[in-house]
Amino acid sequence: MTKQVQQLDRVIIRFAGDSGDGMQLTGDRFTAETAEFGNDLSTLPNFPAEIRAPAGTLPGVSSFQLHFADHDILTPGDAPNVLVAMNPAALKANLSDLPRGADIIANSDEFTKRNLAKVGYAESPLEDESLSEWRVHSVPLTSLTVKALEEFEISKKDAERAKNMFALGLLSWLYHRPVEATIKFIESKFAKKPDIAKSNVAAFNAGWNYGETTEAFSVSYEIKPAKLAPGVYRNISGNQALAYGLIAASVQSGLPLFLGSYPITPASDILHELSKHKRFGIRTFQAEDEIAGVGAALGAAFGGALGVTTTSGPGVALKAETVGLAVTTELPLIVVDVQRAGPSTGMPTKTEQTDLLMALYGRNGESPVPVVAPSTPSDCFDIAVEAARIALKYRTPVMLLSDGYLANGSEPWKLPEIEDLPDISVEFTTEPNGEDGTYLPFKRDTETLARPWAVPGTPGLEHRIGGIEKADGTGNISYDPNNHDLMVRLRQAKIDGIDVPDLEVDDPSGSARVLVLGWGSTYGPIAAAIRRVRRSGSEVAQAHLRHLNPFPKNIGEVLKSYDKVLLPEINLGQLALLLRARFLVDIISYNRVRGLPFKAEELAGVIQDVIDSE
Amino acid sequence: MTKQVQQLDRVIIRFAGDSGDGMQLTGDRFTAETAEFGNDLSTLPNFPAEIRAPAGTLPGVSSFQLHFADHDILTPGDAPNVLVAMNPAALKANLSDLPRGADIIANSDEFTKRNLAKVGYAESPLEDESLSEWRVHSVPLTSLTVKALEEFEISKKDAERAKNMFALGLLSWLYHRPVEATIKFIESKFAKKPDIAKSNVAAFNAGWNYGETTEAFSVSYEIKPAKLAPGVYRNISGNQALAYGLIAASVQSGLPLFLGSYPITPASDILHELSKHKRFGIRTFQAEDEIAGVGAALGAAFGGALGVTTTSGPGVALKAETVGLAVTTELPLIVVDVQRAGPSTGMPTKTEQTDLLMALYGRNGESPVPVVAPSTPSDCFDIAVEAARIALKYRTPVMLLSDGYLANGSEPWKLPEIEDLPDISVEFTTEPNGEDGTYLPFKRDTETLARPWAVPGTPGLEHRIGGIEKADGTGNISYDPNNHDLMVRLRQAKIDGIDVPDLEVDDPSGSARVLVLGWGSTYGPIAAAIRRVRRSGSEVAQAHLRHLNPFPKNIGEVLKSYDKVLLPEINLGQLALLLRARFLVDIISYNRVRGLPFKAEELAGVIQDVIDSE
Amino acid sequence: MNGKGLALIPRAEGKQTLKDFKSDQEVRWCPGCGDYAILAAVQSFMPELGIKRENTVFVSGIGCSSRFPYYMNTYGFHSIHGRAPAIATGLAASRPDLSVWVITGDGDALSIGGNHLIHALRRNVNLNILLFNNRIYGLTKGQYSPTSEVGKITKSTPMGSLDRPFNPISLAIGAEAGFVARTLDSDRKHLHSVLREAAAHRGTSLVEIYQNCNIFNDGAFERMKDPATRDAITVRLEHGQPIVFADQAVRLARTGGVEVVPRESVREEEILVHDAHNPDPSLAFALSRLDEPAFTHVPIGVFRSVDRPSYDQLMSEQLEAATAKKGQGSLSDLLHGGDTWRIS
Amino acid sequence: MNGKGLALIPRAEGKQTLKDFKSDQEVRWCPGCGDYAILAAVQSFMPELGIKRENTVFVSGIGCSSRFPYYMNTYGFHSIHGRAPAIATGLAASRPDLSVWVITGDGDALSIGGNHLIHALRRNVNLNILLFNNRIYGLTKGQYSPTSEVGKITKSTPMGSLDRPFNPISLAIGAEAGFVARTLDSDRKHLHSVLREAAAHRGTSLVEIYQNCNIFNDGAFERMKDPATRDAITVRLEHGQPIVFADQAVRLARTGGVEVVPRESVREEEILVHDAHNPDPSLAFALSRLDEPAFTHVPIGVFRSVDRPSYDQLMSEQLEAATAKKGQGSLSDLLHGGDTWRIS
Ligand SMILES: Cc1ncc(C[n+]2csc(CCOP(=O)(O)OP(=O)(O)O)c2C)c(N)n1
Ligand SMILES: Cc1ncc(C[n+]2csc(CCOP(=O)(O)OP(=O)(O)O)c2C)c(N)n1
Ligand code: SF4
Ligand code: SF4
Ligand SMILES: [Mg+2]
Ligand SMILES: [Mg+2]
Repeated sequence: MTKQVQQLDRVIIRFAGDSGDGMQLTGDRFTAETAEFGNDLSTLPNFPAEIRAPAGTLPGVSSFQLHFADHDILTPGDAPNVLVAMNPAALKANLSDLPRGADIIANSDEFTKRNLAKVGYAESPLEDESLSEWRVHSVPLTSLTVKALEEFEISKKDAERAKNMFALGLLSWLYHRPVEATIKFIESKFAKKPDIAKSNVAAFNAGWNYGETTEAFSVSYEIKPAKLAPGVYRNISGNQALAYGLIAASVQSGLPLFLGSYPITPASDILHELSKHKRFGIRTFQAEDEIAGVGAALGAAFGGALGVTTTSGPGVALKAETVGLAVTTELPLIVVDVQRAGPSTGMPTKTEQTDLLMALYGRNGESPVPVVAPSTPSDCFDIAVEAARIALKYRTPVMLLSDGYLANGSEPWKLPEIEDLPDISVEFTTEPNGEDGTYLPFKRDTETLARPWAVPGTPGLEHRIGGIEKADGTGNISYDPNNHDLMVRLRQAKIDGIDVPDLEVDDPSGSARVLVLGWGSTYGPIAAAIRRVRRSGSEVAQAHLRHLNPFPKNIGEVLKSYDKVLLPEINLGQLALLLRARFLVDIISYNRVRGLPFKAEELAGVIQDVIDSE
Repeated sequence: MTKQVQQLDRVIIRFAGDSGDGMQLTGDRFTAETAEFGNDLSTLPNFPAEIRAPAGTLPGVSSFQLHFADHDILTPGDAPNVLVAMNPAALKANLSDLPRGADIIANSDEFTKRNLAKVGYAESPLEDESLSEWRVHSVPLTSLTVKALEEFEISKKDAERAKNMFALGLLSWLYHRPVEATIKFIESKFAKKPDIAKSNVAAFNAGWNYGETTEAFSVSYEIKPAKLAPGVYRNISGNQALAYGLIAASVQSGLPLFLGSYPITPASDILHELSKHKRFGIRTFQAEDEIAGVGAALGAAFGGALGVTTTSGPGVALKAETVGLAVTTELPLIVVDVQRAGPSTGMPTKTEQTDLLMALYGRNGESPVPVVAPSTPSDCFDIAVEAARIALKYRTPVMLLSDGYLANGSEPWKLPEIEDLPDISVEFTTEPNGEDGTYLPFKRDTETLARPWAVPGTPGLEHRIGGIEKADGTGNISYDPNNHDLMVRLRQAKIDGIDVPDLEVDDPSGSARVLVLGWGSTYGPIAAAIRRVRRSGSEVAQAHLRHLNPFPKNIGEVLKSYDKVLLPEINLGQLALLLRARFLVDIISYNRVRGLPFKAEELAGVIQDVIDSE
Repeated sequence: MNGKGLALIPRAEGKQTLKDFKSDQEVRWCPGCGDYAILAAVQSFMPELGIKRENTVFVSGIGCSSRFPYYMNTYGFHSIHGRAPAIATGLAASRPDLSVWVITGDGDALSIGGNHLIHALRRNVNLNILLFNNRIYGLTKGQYSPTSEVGKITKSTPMGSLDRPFNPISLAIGAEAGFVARTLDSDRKHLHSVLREAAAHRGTSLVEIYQNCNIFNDGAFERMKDPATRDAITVRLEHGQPIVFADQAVRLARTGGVEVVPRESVREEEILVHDAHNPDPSLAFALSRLDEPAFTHVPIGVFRSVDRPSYDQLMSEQLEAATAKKGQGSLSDLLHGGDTWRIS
Repeated sequence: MNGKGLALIPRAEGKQTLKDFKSDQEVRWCPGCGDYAILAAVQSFMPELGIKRENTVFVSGIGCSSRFPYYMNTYGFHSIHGRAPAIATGLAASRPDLSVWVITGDGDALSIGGNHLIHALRRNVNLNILLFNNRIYGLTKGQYSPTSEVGKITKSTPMGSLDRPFNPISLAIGAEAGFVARTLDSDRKHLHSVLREAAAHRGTSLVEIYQNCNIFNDGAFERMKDPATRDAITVRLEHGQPIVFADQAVRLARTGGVEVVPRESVREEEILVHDAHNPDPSLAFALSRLDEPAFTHVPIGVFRSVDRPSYDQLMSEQLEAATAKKGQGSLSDLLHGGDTWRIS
């Protein structure tokens, strides 16, 4: 039977199943195949808060969404074209996101009375009329897998567990994905258990063959590779890119990296990743708590290391006092906050942009710090290098605000040329800078206002620093009122004077009247929304902030050159507050705090409304 | 010899000496005499950071300034009319604050070579011409005291230590203070050491007689009692008033007070004071750290107590995570921040207003809290009751921002009538509020949006709360995106909707074009400056914010009804940022971060400049 | 039963059953997690105390184990990471009529919360702390914890962990704990017996519960569960009883600690008789070192149970004494208490 | 001298003197404060180590004692309350060529900083922690501390404190410390001897120094200084020596701990010979309980000094092993290391 092949320009697939069903792995593999094939892509994993919630329940559903296309894309997509539902819970939990007419591939074996009851289905939706508006493909994935593996000497349980590979095979067929790498991957993953390896490969192939031979699927789809800029690409998640960026910063600065960290979702993976790279001289220290994590990083910085601490919101709160110490001792330090939904414990596995004001103001006293934020998963690499540049050049802690969406989402990343990476090397002070051969630890560079950095082990420059106010120059304890006022202003001026690139505005015609401004992980959804709006004939400008403190110098001008500025944020208007205060501009905020990224369609509507209301 | 008596309307005295010289006690006693006499007064103690810095050095100088008058006054005064200098260090450290022509009473016995050398005087300033612009009274205070006490069976050291009482006696004579209470005070203070008691009384009397009999002082001064509002008065410091306010809140709410605290300057005295009042059922708990302090207070609040924690800036930073938990569990809690100079350890004994933005934003996630701030030492009483009212009525943590200046400064306080204190009593929920007799811990009051408060021990209302996002109503854990957005907005709306009295504007003519706005402890200096400006013929309006979040409802209107709004703050413009963002008004900031209160004269100049530049 | 620990807590009127202590929330640990067994054990144990359910509060931090309060039909507070002992301290110190239970994990109690734990122990507020020790961070998906063995390979320590673990029993005894015990998730009877003594103890009691995390640290306590090894390594401590197990006995060692010797090789009088009430904690400490190297000999049971006044009790007494001496506080008297003057 | 603790630290070239270690800052403790004696002792001790002054760092928290680093002419970091062990850990773990000293007080180390302290001890980074124990909060003007005796009347406890103090030695041993010692501000010779051993020990060493605060807790250690009582209560521990003092001796007690008995009443072999190197900490723990009730018998000297690899050392070894196995990291290889594809 020759099957029909249809050309598509983009597809959004969501794999959904029980936490134990291996959906993240399945998604990862499909992503790898897709990356290899050359589509542009963007992913959105979504795991339950529990490690393994009870099987078959709604809270136990784990999903992975992948958007891929023959052109460059910006988000993991608003609404899936295809839902793979491994059980009734997966169907129920995801159905509301599924536009009418989308495909549903359901594992009919799992639609048992018991499983249906667990999620409150009286009858199987595969059998009544309730799914009539979707294209349902009922496939007995489990039994087909078990049957395909009859010949192997493995337990029934192991055979059943391979059903995700069957599904992956089927989907790989459906979308013409290259399969060799997946087969290799399975073989190496289970290298120590050859039976399991073989049976998983067999299940994968069986899935592929099932698509090819049965009549259940009459059409398969081709999505051409995307015409991306030439270069070498790899797929990368935000957390991994951030870890790589920190390693790059260590290499480019010539300073050993010291990470002091305490595990916390969704930041832990940066610790995990960095702990693998000891060959780079990287020391990772799992501390007893967040305070010790940042304290150790600061201690290492005092000793001349590139000190880094990684955490999420509640951890940032705990680190505040120590960050204040870094501010006043003017030591370089990178504080990474992978934001998650708050307040308090909040929803640890969900994303949010609600820590901006805490990053800026969450310390006692006038305690200014620079703040940067990446806009896409791969930008996490660049922003880490930028954070290090600022920290080292200006001797200051820097707050880096990533978030759960960037951290776990992935996209193809065009690898930078090493020689294009900035040189951020540091010269330690080794000679006295005061009169009579004295060392003045707070005698500043006249241009950057940075203080010198003499590390222990340097003869003749022995000195003491601390959290009490210091006399300008000497750094001795000082309670002099005028000195304090001076130091408060110098610390502020140093941060205000950081060299930050100008804000770039994307305004193709130059005649848009509405500017959409964003920061952090909203870049993708905003840009996708802008495309839609432009496609529908309206003019609109876009600008995205990566430097939240200080702002780019031209930002005031930019804001004032548009009639309206729309600022979507996944918070209640934190950046808006800062811009309003600074520039007295009546920013229009759009805020949704749902723990999820914006949808492009939603934003397109909002943008259009703002344009139309002119 | 009959001496001349001169009438004055106000005097500013500064007692200054070594930390060991008992200047705080001397100042306190003079204040008590002055209060008893019926002058209005205001005080400013100023201690060194060290417990006892080496004797005779500049860092070891301790001082106490007192301003008293025959009319109501607002500040401890800018510049002393009289400096009592117990040693060369005290003279040197304070001379620059002393206007030409002021009196200096110096203890000439201490102007020895050695002591002079310690502070870098080549020659005794009492003997060269360097003090010619002041009226210097060289008095051998130490030897006069020792001589006066010859008959007593005490050591020479003890005799010498009584010199502060001699000085107090002299000053009491000079300003016609009533002395009986001081004599009683000495007797009771040294009740267990009758010899010391008697000799101190003798020293005090000797000082008085010295003034009366010697020719060194030819004039004494009378300052009539002030015509204050009728009532019973006492002198009170901010920390004491705050402690009393918390006790009053406990009495008026009917809830036992539980204080969880960790010592820190300048907040510790609140802990000390409250720990004395166990008869009120007050439990004071000195915790292992700030986090445990606020945690215990929150635990007690869960149990139905009025939970309070007291600290200063670095402690607030540490408490952030727990305050976030209080925000999301919506439990009442009072967090007192007696602000001090930051960042980091900063200058612990100095004052500042730099924690406002931390109070508002120093937590992860959208985590709104109400913020109140007292304007004078005695207002600390009222603001504590107000903080409790808000906390209990709205079930929310409240940040109360006092500062070092209010905490240690004192003023006469007209005691409130108990029956005029607000009734802030609370009704715990004791009956189910849901269907089928269930209890919904997050079913809100429709007016205040407060949730019900059912405490352990209440049968049938067993329920669980926590830091993870809660479903509206039931309070069960919820990861539902729309619920999260709703809860974020409900928590915000609850705080935004707190009933706050309108901002009162003092604009006698109604035609001022400039408004001077302030918050917190700047009230006195601003009001004093306003008086000066008005006296010199200009019109200017004044308004002072006690509620920083939410703002009074009429504030936008008020701001917009003046051409210019001047906002002096002891920070780099924190309230200004909030107002600019909220009302897009171009507030004029005046900021000095010197660890000291503003001077009225300084502010008067600034205000005049703003008026003149119109 | 009703030891001093429950003396101030109102008694339930009717008889309570396990069902009374089950909340309506679906339990959401991984299938097979040791937490299930502990939950079931606690739920079945609570009725025995005979106190009012509404006067019972479970306070926890963050971690898999810290989900526990949601499943108990009592008052509950699922707080923040490491802070449960502090929060429970405020609650118990201000409400001596409550039975307050702290549920915590090895990370929660010993890593971020270590300070609150040791201070709670020395302070001796009336709390029962149940420390679920699975020797791993469960909720954050498997990093090593302060009780993980040296060389532990986890996501954060791919080449093995470097730091020596705490022995929670030794740490607690070093922190002046009055009551310290250890038990096992899978041994309900033993768990009950330890909970019983903990509840009866007035002051802070620490119960370490070995708990299997079958996802990230499966089999950590297998040697204590496997019938093949179990009896040879499990040392059951019972007050007043000689410490013997399998064919072994425990006696004082010359070098100050205790040692395990073949039972037959010692005289009866040489065998150590367990004295949990010994005011000197030295022997309890020595016993806590028996499982060095880990899992050669693991004592379970009550190591130490020594009476001393609880903090909440002393605090209440001070309030009473102050009131007895000068009467209840009067706000008016307080305000008028200093030097006052009248202006008319 | 140069024990393992200093093995990686560069040696000074010339001879150093006390003066080299004095900074130009005016010392600002209260006249008579015990901190002066300790400062003088440390300044006079440092030259003996023979290491480069610039490779010496003093890190402190906040408290009177924590002002210490300002007065040492070495590198110094006066950090924030309680966090010095954490900060020093990062420094020492990343710079094995430094001699890192932590200066802390009883409040700093045992109250707010308790968790960092116990973790530093079990972790065993190469640090020397000097805990100035004056049994009071000095800098904040005299509240009780976690080492104040029960019933202490202070500003925050006008009716007396309620909570049992920590015994820092017991706590440290319970926290798996490898080196634990105690000494006294006024006994310079003894102080030197203990510092010497602490510096020579590679890993975390904790030295408790009894320090008189003559302003807020004067005479706290008077019984150990007053010639009338001193010798009868001070138990000097010396490795390999029988533990005897005045006319008393220490022996193992039947109940597991140790006891003081008249020397004449015991046989020579019964007298305990101090073994600081005993891998089992039980006896060191028992010795730490000798001063119960407080100041009946106070052991000073090194309670425990046991070698085990230091954390920084193990960390360096992992870095070396990783590099030895696969070569130094290459950034380009790293970035190209995953599944990559080329678009041209
Ligand atoms: C302030 C803060 N830091 C870190 C975390 C992340 N976190 C949650 S639970 C946990 C450790 C859990 O381990 P354990 O206490 O042993 O509990 P288990 O899950 O093993 O029962 C961590 C690190 C957090 N929630 N809050
Ligand atoms: C975060 C924080 N909390 C509280 C304080 C106030 N504080 C400074 S030192 C100190 C205790 C000092 O006691 P100790 O450590 O025993 O040192 P000592 O002054 O007795 O030498 C306290 C509570 C602070 N500086 N920072
Ligand atoms: S991760 Fe481990 S501890 Fe957590 S629920 Fe699963 S099995 Fe239990
Ligand atoms: S207060 Fe006590 S510890 Fe502090 S410097 Fe003075 S005497 Fe020393
Ligand atoms: Mg655990
Ligand atoms: Mg102390």
